[in-house]
Amino acid sequence: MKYEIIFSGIGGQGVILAGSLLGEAAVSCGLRAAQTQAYGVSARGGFTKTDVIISDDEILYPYALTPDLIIVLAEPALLHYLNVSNDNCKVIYDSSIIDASKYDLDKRYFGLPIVEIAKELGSARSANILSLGIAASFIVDISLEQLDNVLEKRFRGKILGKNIEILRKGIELGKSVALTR
Amino acid sequence: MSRRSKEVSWKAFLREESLPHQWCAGCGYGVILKSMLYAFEKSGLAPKDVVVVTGIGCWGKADDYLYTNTVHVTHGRALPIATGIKVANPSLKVLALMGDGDSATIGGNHLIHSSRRNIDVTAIIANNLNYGMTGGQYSCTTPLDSRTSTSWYGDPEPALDICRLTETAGASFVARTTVYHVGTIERYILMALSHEGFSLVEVISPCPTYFGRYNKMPKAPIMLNWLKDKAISIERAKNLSEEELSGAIVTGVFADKKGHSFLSRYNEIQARAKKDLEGE
Amino acid sequence: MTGKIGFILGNEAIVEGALVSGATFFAGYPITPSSEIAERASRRLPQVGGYYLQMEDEIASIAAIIGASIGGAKAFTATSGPGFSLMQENIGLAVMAEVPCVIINVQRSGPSTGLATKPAQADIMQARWGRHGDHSIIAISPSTVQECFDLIIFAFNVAETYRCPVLFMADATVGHLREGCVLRSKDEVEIINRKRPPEGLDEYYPYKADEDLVPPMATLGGHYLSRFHSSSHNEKGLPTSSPEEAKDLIKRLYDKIEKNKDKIVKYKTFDVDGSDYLLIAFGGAVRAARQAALDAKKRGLKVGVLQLQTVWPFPAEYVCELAKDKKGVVVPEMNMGQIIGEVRKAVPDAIPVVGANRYDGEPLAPYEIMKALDEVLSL
Amino acid sequence: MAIPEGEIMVVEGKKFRIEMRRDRCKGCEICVEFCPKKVFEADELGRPVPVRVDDCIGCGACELRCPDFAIEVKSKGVS
Repeated sequence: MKYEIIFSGIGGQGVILAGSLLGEAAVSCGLRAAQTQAYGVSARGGFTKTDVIISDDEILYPYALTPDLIIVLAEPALLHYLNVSNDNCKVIYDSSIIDASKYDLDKRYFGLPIVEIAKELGSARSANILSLGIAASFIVDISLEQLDNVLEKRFRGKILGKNIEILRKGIELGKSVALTR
Repeated sequence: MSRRSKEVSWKAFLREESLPHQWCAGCGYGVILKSMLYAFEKSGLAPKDVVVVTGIGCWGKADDYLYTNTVHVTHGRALPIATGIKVANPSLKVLALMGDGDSATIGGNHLIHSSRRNIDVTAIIANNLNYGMTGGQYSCTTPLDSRTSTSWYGDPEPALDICRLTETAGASFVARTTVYHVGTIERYILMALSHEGFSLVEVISPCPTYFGRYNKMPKAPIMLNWLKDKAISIERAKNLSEEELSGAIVTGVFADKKGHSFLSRYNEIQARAKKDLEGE
Repeated sequence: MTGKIGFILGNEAIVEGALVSGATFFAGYPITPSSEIAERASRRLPQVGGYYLQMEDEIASIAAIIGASIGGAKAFTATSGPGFSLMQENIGLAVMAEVPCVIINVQRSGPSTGLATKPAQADIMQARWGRHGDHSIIAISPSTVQECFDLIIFAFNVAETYRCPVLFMADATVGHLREGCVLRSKDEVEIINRKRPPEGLDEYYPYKADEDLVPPMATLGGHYLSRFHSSSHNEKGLPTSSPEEAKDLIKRLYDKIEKNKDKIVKYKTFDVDGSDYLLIAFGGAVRAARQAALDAKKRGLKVGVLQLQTVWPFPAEYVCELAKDKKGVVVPEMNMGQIIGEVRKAVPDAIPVVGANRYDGEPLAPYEIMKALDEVLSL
Repeated sequence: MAIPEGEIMVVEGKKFRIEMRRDRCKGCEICVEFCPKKVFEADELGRPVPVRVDDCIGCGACELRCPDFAIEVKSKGVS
């Protein structure tokens, strides 16, 4: 098995963190993972993306060539992924902050109000963790236990509790849109 | 005169077989070297405890005449090399010997930051007011309007005051004297050697071959008398106006502050880091 | 940390490997894409009684690690393109004064400030020839996070063995790559420390080499007085302008690396036996090369990969041996073609050698290597 | 007064003995200028000759100021 997942957005949204947490959870489950990132000069605001490759075999090329899933958290990022070559790719964009009506998107694209849901759950800044959950629902071999573990290593106290809740909501959301291959 | 009867004589630090040295007739560097050796003797240091780092320039040849550990390096970089040696092995007494070009011109940035860092190194700057080794070009300490081989019509650039610069930047011991005031060289170097933190002694030295010759002082005695006339003690200078001090060489101890050397501060950092590691 | 698997950046693995090597001193100046090395070093070194010094520039950084190594520490610095350029003069000092140290260059696109956050492999010739004067140099290049960890230990080992600077030529694709990495402990790896002179010598000559052409390095403050010199010097460490002594020194500095090449050169091969074509790559480009070889296999082509873990000294004899029965060679590099020149010099003239190059700041992709392979097929 | 090259020239005065290394002396005339008793005079090459050694008061100024490690002043009776 091999998955190629991209988290994208603008700097400051924590997309790179989401990617590294996913990779770390995969490695904890005995899988291989490679996570790369591309970012501009500004730490805040510019286009940012991370590629996460997860496989049960050695990962050679560490960048996504035929992504299976792209999560898009900001409009500048969507512009990068308007012409995805892989027919089976799913592109999930945040419909609460991106007005997709001006783009001619095919059925591979669908919107989920990611930031809005995160906000409802008490933390708009945890949109990345919600995204992590969505992506995790996609990969059957990553256990919830290991995902919780990586969150516990990264967060403390109230924020940890909130993020664990948001992670679960993300997984549920992901399942609801039937992402599993 | 026979000197003090200490355990290690100043001669133990001198590579006598390398004499006569390569400095020109009347160059003050032999005097500074000898004063440094006297200070070594008085300090009670043994040759193996001392590391002398030299850069490039006439004063950068000083390591050829020393029986200490010596490290001869690239132009301008004696201070960061000395910094590395001292941090890696704090039990050593580390000196950086630099000329005015080495220390303040090409190496000026390191001089500022070694002062700010207050690294536990002793800098002995022999300032002959020009680049002697390459034929008498102007350096950043050449007095304004002086004639040199690259300022035939006068140096258009004002001179940098090394002591005021380093004192402002945070060096905790700063002193200046001249080769004319020979006894104070040894005294200041000795003070610098026992100082914790960055210590700097600047010695203005005659270069009759170039600077002197180009500026109507072709012989060492003339240059020494010129240094004598130009020198004003820091105590006296306090009561003089900027105008009265123009062109003067202010001598004396500019800074002598205790505490907060780089190494003592870093010990604190290591203690905090170890606590952090235990807490993990 | 024994055998712990970390999911870490290549840059972080470099620091962990350096610590296992026994490094206790880092001096550097922050620069993208190497800064995570400085950041991690600043947190980890004081925990183990070591030192992190943030210097005023890269010139001071390389100077400080040379000083620290003279002072007895294992020392390293990390930088990227512009900083690497600034370090060249003092890398020459480390060569001449024979001071072991490790310089990491996480290569980015250039020239000048170029594309600060984007990868390249365009400093590999600068690594070989960046300094003035005749000399040999050792350069090592990792292609995975695990190799960042393992090869930095190797880098320290060869630096200590041969009393020389070692250039660790990573690139942004590897430095900013997160992967699983086994963080081996000190007991699980071979650690080499510099050779010390025996006690009881009448006089210690700091530059008198043993049979392996490497002079033992005395501990400052120990039994012997020592001298280090940037200018042409004799065995005593005193400056000399004698043509014989100058020639002997330059020759020895060169030979101690070139004549020990078989111990310094490290490489990996993938499916080279019985292959018709050969890809020769180093660093980040290896990943694309291996993927391309796999893709080519699906097309029925037999393609092997040679990964140069040690790029300098260049294993010309081995490259020739490996390539001589192939139908063609492709050299993928994230530059306009640098190592390809060495490959061309090494392989027989009849064998076509084609480059697969990318120099726009984007990582080289497998399909670009495939295109170059197609070009070889068409010849 | 002819002083040989390459060896230590010892000039005895009443109270002090001046030892000079002509192989090291470069003839800068600092000792000539700064001796308070004007013990030295420069020869035609500018090199010092202690012509008035009996006037020496043993202040050590010449030794201290000599850049060439070429002069030592010793008290007589002290070896």
